Amino acid sequence: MTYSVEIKQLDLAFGAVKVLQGLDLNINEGEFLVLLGSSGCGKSTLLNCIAGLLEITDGQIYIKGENVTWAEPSERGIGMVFQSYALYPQMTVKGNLSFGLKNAKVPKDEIEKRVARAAEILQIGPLLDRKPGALSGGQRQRVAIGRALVRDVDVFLFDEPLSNLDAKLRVDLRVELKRLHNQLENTMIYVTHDQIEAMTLADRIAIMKGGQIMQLASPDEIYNRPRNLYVADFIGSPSMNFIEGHLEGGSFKVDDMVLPMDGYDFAAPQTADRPATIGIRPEHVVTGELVPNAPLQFTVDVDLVEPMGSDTLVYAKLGQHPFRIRMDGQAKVTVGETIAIGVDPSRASLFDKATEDRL
Amino acid sequence: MAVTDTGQTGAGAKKPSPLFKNLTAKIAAIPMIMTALVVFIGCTLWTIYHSFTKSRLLPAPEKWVGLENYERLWSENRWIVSIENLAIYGACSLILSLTIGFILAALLDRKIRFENTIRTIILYPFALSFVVTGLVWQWILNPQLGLQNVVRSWGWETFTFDPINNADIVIYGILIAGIWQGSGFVMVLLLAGMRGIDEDVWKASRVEGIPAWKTYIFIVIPMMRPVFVTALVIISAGIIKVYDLVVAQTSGGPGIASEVPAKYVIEKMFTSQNLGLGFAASTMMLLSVLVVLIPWAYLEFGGKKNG
Amino acid sequence: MKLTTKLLAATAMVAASSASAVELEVTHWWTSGGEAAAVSEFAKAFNATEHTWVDGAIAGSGGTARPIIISRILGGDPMHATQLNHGRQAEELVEAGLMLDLTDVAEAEGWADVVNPSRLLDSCTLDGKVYCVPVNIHSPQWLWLSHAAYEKAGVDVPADWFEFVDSADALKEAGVVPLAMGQQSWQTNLAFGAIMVAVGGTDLYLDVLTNKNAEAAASPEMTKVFEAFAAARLLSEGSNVQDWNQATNLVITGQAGGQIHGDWAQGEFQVAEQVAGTDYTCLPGLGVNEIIATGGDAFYFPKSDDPEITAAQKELASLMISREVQVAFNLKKGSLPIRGDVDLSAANDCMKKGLAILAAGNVLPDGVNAFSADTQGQIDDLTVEFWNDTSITVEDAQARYVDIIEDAD
Amino acid sequence: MVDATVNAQSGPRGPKPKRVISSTNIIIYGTLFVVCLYYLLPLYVMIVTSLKGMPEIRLGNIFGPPVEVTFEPWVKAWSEACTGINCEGLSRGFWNSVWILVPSVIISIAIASVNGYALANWRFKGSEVFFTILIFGAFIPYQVMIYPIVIILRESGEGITWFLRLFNEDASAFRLMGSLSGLVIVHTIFGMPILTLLFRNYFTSVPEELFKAARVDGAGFWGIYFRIMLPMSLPIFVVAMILQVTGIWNDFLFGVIYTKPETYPMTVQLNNIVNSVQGVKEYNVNMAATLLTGLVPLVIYFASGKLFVRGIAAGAVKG
Repeated sequence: MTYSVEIKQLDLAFGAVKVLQGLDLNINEGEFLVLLGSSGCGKSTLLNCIAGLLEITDGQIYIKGENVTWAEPSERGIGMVFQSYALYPQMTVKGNLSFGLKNAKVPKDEIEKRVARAAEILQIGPLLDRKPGALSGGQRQRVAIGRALVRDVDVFLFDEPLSNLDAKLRVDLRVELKRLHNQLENTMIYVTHDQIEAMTLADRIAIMKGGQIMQLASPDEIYNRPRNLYVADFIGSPSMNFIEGHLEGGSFKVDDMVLPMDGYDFAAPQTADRPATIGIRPEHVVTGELVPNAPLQFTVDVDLVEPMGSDTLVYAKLGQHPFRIRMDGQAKVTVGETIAIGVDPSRASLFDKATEDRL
Repeated sequence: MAVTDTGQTGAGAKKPSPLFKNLTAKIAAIPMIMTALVVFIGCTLWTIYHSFTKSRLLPAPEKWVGLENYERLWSENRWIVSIENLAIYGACSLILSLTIGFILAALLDRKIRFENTIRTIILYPFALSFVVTGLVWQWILNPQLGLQNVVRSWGWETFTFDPINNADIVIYGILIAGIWQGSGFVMVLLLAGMRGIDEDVWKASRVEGIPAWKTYIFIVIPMMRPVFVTALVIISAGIIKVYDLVVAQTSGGPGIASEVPAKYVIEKMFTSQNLGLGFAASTMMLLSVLVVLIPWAYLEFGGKKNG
Repeated sequence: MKLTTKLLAATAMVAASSASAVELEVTHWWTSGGEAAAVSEFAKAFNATEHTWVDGAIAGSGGTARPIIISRILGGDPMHATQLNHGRQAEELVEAGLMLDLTDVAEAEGWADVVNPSRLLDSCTLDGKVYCVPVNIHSPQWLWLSHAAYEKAGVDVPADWFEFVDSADALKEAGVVPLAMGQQSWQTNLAFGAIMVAVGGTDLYLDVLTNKNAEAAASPEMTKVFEAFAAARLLSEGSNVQDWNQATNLVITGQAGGQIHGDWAQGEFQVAEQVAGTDYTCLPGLGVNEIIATGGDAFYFPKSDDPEITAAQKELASLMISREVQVAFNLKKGSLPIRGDVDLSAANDCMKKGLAILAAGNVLPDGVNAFSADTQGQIDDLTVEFWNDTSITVEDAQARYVDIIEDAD
Repeated sequence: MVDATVNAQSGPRGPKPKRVISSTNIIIYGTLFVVCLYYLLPLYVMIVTSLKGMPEIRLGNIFGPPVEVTFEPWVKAWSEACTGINCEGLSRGFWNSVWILVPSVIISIAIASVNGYALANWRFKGSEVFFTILIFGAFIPYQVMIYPIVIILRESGEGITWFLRLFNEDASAFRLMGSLSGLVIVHTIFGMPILTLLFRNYFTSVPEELFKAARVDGAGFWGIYFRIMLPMSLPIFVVAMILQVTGIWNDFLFGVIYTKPETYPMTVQLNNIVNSVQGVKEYNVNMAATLLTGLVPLVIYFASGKLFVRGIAAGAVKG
């Protein structure tokens, strides 16, 4: 199988500080891969390494099967879109789009053709003669995407391209990006700290922490079967409820409760007894009339209620353990009340307390 | 993994030699590197070395005499006078220009009208050369036709102010000119620092009913410490270099009453044809700069690493 | 005589045939009215050849000009000819091989026979080779007196330094500054030298300057010199001028009674169209002893690798020492010619006084030639500080003077 | 520091005086008025003195306006005043200053901007060390370096001559010492620390992503410099120009040491004209000459306004 981008044993260190360590990553042809993580996890750094904007300490990078480890950014067949758009302020939109092509000595009529095509795809035709200063944020980002587009490359790199936009525009452009990907079928590597963007756009998500990839999987897999405690905690809002206890004979024991984990898909068939942590997503808790159908049932004391319109977030106590529940927006809950809840163990996650890996 | 095999032949497979990394940038930086190494380090070391030799009209690196030039330097009255003048001029001009600069900045910061005009007026002397400044003040302070004469003609017959010919006060005449030229600049620096302070500080002090002058002294000035330090370093570096002003205004006179080290160096090197002594004197100047510079650099750069 | 003329013509012809017209840049610090008039005599004479004189006047005193001249010579951008005080100051330049050897011209023209006093040529000679052309004789020890000022004060014009000191009170009462003095340090040093000869006598002067005898510098005779110098500094209050010619101007206009200054002050009187004896009086040796020190200006010719320029330089050298140019130059400059064989009937009274002394051989070396620039600078500093700061006592000043002489070279 | 001065334009922060006429206001405006008088006085004195005849000056009041306005002193200062037997006035110095100024400004800014750009965007091993040395160099008293530079200029001059004669045996000697090109080099060297700092800080403030985008677009060291950075940096080039023009115009020390009388810059010639006197000091001519010398920086100052403020604040370390 030919990978679009292949990264082998990538090391990057600034002096004594190791930013990326022994990182391997294979990206498929036409794949939309999102690098997700909190700030400082190395996701942008990795992207810059792929682009050739940072010189790596060790390892190899292949793009389209060609070793580009030490090649100039412009020779790698990539296009890049930046968070701050990075449009050349003194050039017109057209100038911005054609700058790279001129550097590559592309013939004039070819430049015209490609610019026209990009302008059509991104609907920025009327803006071609304006300077970036006269554009709105959304228009600027479109131009920035266009700049990558005209290069006619195989791999697009996006470095948090939507972070500087306001919330509404962000959603619009997100949708457009997805459409663009469907249309172009290029490989896209997309860096973000926003999990909604990651979930909605990605074919696969790579969750990064401390310069390493924690989990590389489809959004669904990441959401439902997080490989470790970090990923489980990172994905999902409000985040997962965690309760520490023991796994004993296929049941999770906490305090004086015993929760039989019937239907839970263990990673290894025979899982030995050990201290463990159970994770339950607040939105996977059922209430009201659905409770009787749930395999496991509890009662919790309501501490605080946050109505959010579509949902209501309930902060409750399960025994001494804080427990968040996401209920329907219509649900009527009052502070101090005790309510019944139900949980399906097959939708929960179990982690080894020591290694924090999924059990 | 056939990919890997073909990949090895790619243009980017070979790591470039570190010497040729950023080669263009290195070539472009050659003037800077040469200036740093040859002029700033090389020339300085050359001068320091030759200050230990008996160089007269021509550099004589082979005639090593140890500290002889330094002994002679510190036994020379003219050098002592130069140092004293520099100390008086330096201390006064530091204190005065910082005080005047701060007061002016504070006044300008009080949302007054014509702020731009006033700032333009206060700052224009800074655009002028020291030679121009020195000559103008030489003329204004001229005892026969200048200020003294005018005040006397107003009826104050005994008024005496002659900082051109009176050896005791001549350095203050230069000080007046120096302050006139430089205080506007200090004001601009401090004003910039003042504007950098969060406006909420003022709101808070007003809510608490603290009078403006107290706010300035106990809150604003401590907050402006970095700006003051910068101003201090800049003024000090300028003071040590003071030369043209003295040459134009008094030529070091009357007698040797307004001599300064920078002038001493030039004259020993070129007029008295005693290069060794001139080098020794300039090395002392360098030393005095370092005395100011090193603590500052330590605070400025050493502090950042720790913080 | 005839021989010299022939030789001169011969050299000129050699020069003319070998060299096409070149421009020679000549630097000097003669910028006052009289000086400028004198230097233009050189320029005129040189321009009369096929060459051109490019004037590089440097304003200010030698103190300003010398560094510029020397740094240019050392910096590889020498002028073609330059004024320098001969003697110690140029020694190192000559030793470093930067100056043109003029021995062939000097021998061809027999400079050794015509230059009087011969010491002047000796100062130009190093290891038997001649490196400079002396152009005039400076005699610093003159007292210039304003008749107008004495008229105002209602006293007779004094005949010597001591009478001058006695007359000072009368001058002060009449609102006249008794002694004009420029602020530059070399001027106070000059006055100091003059008073030293007048008060201390020639033996003391020679002992200190020639032998660098520190004991003589510490002697009671020297104390007297310092006392006289201390008395003189009180007479100059109110003469707040920088340049010597401004001080001379105070004498010319009668604002000051007198000035101790070199014979070149003569040029200023001349420019102001004053007549010696009626408008002003000059007293060589301050009127005390009929003796003058003979320092002087000389021209050096920095080496050039262009043979045409070298030829033109030698031509200029021989021109400067030639009889006609010597007369024209020195009449304007107010200084004495360096050759004894010229006719100076056009000279005024003051110059004639000087010529007479010179002819009698009553000459002394000048500090400028006797001391290194470094020592000279130290004495400059000491005298100017002493002159301007009355809190310095005679004892202190003398002690410092002894230190300087001890280390002198 | 540049950033700090930008703040200077962001508006006053102090408490606002309440009423238009209050005792506080009277004190503030009164003080400022007196201060302005003090700062304006010398300019005023220069102007009125330069317009008076000598008899009027001897009589009278240095502060009094001219009874009879004459432009004679200006003419004399410009084209007749003497130093030595050259009586060409200041005009020669003016043109010398121009000939020193133009190449010095262009070369020093060109070199320093490339330095600053390399330091900000193309760091290499040791670049920060050289930069630190450069900044420290700004504080070294010139006196320490003056003499060795004489030697460097002489030797390089001889080196160039030797080189030229490899090709042409008759090539005339090339001189750096005492020539305009020598002084241009000196100004370039001593302008370098502050200008490099100025440009480095500016280029560092340019978003790094812009630089990255250009690299992805295939632009190299010079491509990015000329096509991206230069067009964006006009203001900082203007600031640097103001800084250099005033600085070089006002220079005295280098002018005295590294030139010869024919190539003296205006400041040196001014000092010579004023301090070398034939007979009586002509104060009116002196003041006209002084004003003429100060005119170029003054015009630049008044014309450039806030950019000048930025420039000097940035150039402060130059001292």
